[in-house]
Amino acid sequence: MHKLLELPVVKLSEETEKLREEVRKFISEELNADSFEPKCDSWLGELSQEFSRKLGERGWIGMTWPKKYGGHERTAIERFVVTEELLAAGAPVAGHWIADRQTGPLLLRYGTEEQRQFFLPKIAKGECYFAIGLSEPNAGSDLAGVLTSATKVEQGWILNGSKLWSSGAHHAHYMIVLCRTSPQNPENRHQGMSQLLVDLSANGVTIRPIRLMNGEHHFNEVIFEDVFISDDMLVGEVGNGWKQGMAELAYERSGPERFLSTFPLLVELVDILQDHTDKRIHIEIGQLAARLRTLRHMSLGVASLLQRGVTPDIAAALVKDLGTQFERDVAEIARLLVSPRLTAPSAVHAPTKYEKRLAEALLHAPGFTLRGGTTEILRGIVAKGVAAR
Amino acid sequence: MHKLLELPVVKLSEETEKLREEVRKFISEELNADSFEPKCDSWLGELSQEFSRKLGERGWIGMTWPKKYGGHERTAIERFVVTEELLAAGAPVAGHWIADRQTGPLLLRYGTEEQRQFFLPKIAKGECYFAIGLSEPNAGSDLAGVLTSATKVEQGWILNGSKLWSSGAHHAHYMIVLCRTSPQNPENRHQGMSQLLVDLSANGVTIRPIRLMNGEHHFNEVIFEDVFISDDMLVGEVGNGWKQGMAELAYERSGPERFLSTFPLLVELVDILQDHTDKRIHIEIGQLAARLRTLRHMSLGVASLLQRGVTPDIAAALVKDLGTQFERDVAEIARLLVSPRLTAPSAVHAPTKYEKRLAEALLHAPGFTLRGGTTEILRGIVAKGVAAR
Amino acid sequence: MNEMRKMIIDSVTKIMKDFCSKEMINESEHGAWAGQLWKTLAEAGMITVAVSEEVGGTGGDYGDALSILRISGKYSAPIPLAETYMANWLLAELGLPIYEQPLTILPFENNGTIEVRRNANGMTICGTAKNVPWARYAEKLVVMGQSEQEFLVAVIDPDDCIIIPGKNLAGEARDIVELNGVEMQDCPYAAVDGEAVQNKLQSYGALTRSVLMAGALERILELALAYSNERQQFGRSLNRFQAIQQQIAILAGEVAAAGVAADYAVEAFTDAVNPTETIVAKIRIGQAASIAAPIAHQIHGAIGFTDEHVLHQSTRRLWSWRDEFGTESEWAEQLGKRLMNTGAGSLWSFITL
Amino acid sequence: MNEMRKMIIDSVTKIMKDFCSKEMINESEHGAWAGQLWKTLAEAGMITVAVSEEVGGTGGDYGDALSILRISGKYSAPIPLAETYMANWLLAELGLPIYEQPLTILPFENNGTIEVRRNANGMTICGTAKNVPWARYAEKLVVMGQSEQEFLVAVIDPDDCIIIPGKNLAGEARDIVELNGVEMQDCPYAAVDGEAVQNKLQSYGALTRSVLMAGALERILELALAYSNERQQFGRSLNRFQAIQQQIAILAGEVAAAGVAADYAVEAFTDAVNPTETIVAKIRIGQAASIAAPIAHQIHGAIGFTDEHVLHQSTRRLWSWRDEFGTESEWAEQLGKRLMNTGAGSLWSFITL
Repeated sequence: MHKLLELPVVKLSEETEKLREEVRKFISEELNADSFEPKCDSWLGELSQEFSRKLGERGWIGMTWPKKYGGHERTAIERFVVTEELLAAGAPVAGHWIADRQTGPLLLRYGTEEQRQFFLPKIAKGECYFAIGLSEPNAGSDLAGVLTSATKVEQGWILNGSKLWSSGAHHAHYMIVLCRTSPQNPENRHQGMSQLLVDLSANGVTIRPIRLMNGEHHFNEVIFEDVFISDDMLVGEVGNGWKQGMAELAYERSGPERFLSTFPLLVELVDILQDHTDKRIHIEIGQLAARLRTLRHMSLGVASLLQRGVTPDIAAALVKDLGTQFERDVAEIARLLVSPRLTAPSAVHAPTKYEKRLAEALLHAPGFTLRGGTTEILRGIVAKGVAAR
Repeated sequence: MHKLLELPVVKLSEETEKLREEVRKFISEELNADSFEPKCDSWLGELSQEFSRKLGERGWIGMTWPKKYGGHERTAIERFVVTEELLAAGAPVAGHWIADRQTGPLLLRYGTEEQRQFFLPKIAKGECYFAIGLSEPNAGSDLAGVLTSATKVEQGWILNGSKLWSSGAHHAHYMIVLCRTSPQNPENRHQGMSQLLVDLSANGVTIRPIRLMNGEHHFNEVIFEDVFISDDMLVGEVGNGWKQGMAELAYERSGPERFLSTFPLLVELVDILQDHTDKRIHIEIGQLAARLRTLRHMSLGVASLLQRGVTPDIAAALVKDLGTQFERDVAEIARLLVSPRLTAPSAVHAPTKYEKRLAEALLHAPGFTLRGGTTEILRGIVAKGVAAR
Repeated sequence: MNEMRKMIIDSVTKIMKDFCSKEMINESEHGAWAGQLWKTLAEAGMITVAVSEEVGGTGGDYGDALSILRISGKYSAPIPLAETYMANWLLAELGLPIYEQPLTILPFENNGTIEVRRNANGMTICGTAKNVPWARYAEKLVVMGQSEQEFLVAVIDPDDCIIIPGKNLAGEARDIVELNGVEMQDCPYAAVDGEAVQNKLQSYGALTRSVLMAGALERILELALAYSNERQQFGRSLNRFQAIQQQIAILAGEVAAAGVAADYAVEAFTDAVNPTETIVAKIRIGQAASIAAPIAHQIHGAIGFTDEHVLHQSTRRLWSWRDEFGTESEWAEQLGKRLMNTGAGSLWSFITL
Repeated sequence: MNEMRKMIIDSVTKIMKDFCSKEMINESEHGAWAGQLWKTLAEAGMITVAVSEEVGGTGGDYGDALSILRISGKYSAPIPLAETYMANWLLAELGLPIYEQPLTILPFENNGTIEVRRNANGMTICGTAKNVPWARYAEKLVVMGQSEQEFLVAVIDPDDCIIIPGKNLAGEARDIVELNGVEMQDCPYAAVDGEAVQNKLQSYGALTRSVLMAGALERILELALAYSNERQQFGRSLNRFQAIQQQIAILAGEVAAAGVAADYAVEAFTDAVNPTETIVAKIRIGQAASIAAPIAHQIHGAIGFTDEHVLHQSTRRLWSWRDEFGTESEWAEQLGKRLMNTGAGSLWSFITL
């Protein structure tokens, strides 16, 4: 097998499976208490402060981080298991998601000791949320187009510009902003960027909703007008922002949120088809299940490599590509198997769960293959990677 | 609708439908007489001199050409109808195919009066076959890489080089060879090419088989070693070869041979499934039928525009892309509906017709999206075309 | 295309472009009624097309009406034009009065049962229908009900019903209509062959959705071409990247195929009732919508699914319309069954029919 | 992976690379027997792997054998390695003698019925089996037959049968074997639970084909990467065109997925009988083959489907193996039925099992 595509077979220990059972028990209790309704894409848009806090209490945020920062020194595989259980259940995890997934690792790698001590314990408690501060109107797939800039002043920086697509910024407490700290250099577009940690309640920060096509508010434009950032809020080194931002992006890929976003729909589909014995249904469900199981094994393999300190960029990009195609296919196959207009008896006025999950899946689907690196960009990375070896 | 994508609705006249009935009657007689077995991709590889001659007798070759050259001055639509009937029947038309489809039109457009008078009547009789002389080892998608060259001598040219993929060259009488008549100009790679009409039985011509993966012999390498070509065999103008070659390629696209190559398999599939009442079978067959019917309407629209003197390059490229995907999908859907290993009762030793058609379709499929312009090249043409408008 | 048709198309295109702004459609999705658009179309005689002048229609043929509908699909016009055409065609055929006001039809796609009951005072209509298009804005409801003896088509007043608002993925009104003993004495009505009318409505419905989708597909191609030309990435227009070009070509292919399928269905409908072309169109255009919408979004990037942009006004309609009046699978099943019944020997005749 | 496994893989890779030249495989497809390859593998102890040393095998585990098979799939080795492994595993389990010579099994995929008849002289075997892999080169045939009372597995001599040559799309021998009353007195045989053995063979078969395909998929990716790097068009390497890069990435994704699916199936097989992973593998790898083979051909252009090139030696095997022992649809139907029976609540448990 091509070296960059090799993924290990991961066997979960009994202890890990015990952890899974704990998570399942917790979820089942929450469901029984009606604390949430399972939703598609819940990690993007379903936020519950209470739910996040409960996860924090159970030690399921910041799981892999050092104990001295409020973490729990558990393995990446254990984190994987907790994450996949929450996503499969469509649980409201959007609040702490970014902070847990990428802010924590970024601060552990590049943050100052003070930053770590200040932020990580709060994040791990499920009480401190972060928003991503990478994309801009003219810097999406091409992050080198970042124009937000910070000017050095005494004891700090003055930040001006705006960030786009910042999901959850209207709930988040902080954002790590990729910005220019030196002017653009056309010869090397990646130079002169840095990352600053911005308090979203600071003076000069305006958060404007960018509503989705279905009217939902998850994304925002965050505008910075002469926001003062003190020196101790610089993350990593001045000028190293591009590299740090790329590292941050890599944390975004290949996690279970790249193939489970529409799993709650698949559950409702199987449920609604329960009494049918059509060959076509069996074939479609069997094929989806085989794909999903293999995707999960691949994603688990990536997690296991990360655990060993390997950064399998190419494999992660592949899993994201395959996974997001799968997420979309679930919705497209569902609608052809069970046309939503035919599901509900006319006596019931509210849409069925199936109809709701299908609508969520269809309306969120365009984002799957764009966020965290577009399919085209990822495929370019993969092709160049495997060709170069 | 985007101007370049507009295709007219074509209504066939009663006269044309009468012509169709004549062709059907002829085919049915031939089938009853066991003169051929319907095969997939018959226009590439199934040759019958007798069958070609019979078509010539009936006036079904060179149909649109002037009567003075042995043609029949019928419409492009009438030619379309005859062609689609022959292809749907999987009839052995490979002998005269290239001569009818592209040599005739090329000579009518660029040939000398002598060339027309000499070649066209023979072609129309189904007695004179041509091979394509465009591709070379280093000139496939990129025809500007042609290296075969002709040096001017007294009263003619000396041709050296080789042509690749020349289907049917081992049966053909002539080839129109695209060659360099001036040295390559790196500034303008399309300059300095011409087309020469070569008698394949001439001294210095060697024809070597290039066998397909299944051992079939349709393609050839044709090698020219100091072959003398007299001046009167120059087609068109010296130096105009690139443009002429491109025009020739355009005749290759969007005909019914771009979506009917696997139709004989579809017929066998429907036949073998006759007694099944599975929803999945109905859906798959219904979807294929809807695609095919629409493809045919599109292709008919292109023929109708050609008839009016419009050259719908973009639409033709689209039809070829959609059509060749369809041809392949027929094979892939068939194998999943009826696994070939399960078809024949064990008492029968010979493969069933279904098995034979499926094998033909699967083994020929890789060629569908390459020949006549690869899918990637065609899509590039389409995208640039519609963007430019 | 004749001169008359061209004039109609030009005129409707102008009206639609004028009225169907991003804002107007957004407002409509949030509950506003596009009354001005309706009024303008009515004044231009575009509502009762393909109903003869003798019975009060504008005249013209089905092809004219369906061409108008295609433009309305292209510009996401938030009005029950398809339903009103369908209703008026049916009413005219039954010899009932036709209307210039917005109409709708129920039950929609057999989604619900409507009963006609006879009592001492005459007849009343009872039942509930789901997903009734635009019911809350309709000035008349065309209802097909079933009594013990027969089927009736009646025109009733929405004021006599309870209408519970709902919507499809595109934010188009798809309401629940409850009829709790609506008295029929003042309603125009006629007895009908229930199955025939149901089949006709299903076929009308599939065709109108096909034509609407063909229009919306044209739009998303236009938008994708414009965006990929304007948008710069890595220093070049998006449309100069091969990866994008390959997708544009696939998109263009689907849009072209949908257009041809719609044209043939409309043509066949004009000449005679030939549901085969309608079935083929609904299948092929449904496939096209399912392939094309994701590509258009992928080309547009994140901006395309924000409410700032117009793209999703078309794609959400495609996602709704492809399901209404039968998905591509449902129609393919019907077509496939027919083909399997007639057998392998007739397959080619079907393709060339 | 343990050291032993690594050594085996290295050693077999070397042997396969040495022997499986383009020419050797072509000759094999035209009827030559790759006896030298077989002999070399046998001398290296690679034939009776996963059969314990006590009964004459080389030892090692199923994982070792399946790793060898994957390499043989990668290099298109034209020998009945899968069938011989399967046959020896079955024979060893039944306490029958095992063999270092090429073996095959019939009926293949229940394709034919074999009867055991009792007469005065003992038992005879009658029947015809289609598509028997490599029968003409097998030195023993392992036959499952059914008598009135029971099922038997017997080892018989090919000289006692009529073998009619046939082949699959890859030119691999798939023969018809006719047994016209083969006498069993000198044959090793055992009574078996017919259904259990059939299920086992079907599951062995699906797994061996999955592993062979995973190997072939690795090969076509290697070939595509090499070709797209060497081949120049319009003055650049093919792999510098975005349109090609996008396809290479899809190809790589399918190959990686197939590899993982095969690894898990092999792993599960080593530990215990867990056909679920085998089913998942056959489905997923079948899908991968169906997506990957056309891409590899598209990248190679016309040269890839001429007999000059090696690509089709792998793609034709993929097209054959994806159908043998159950297509992805057939297995998906079985898996889907099981999932639908256990219900929505158990779906996630299945995925994480």
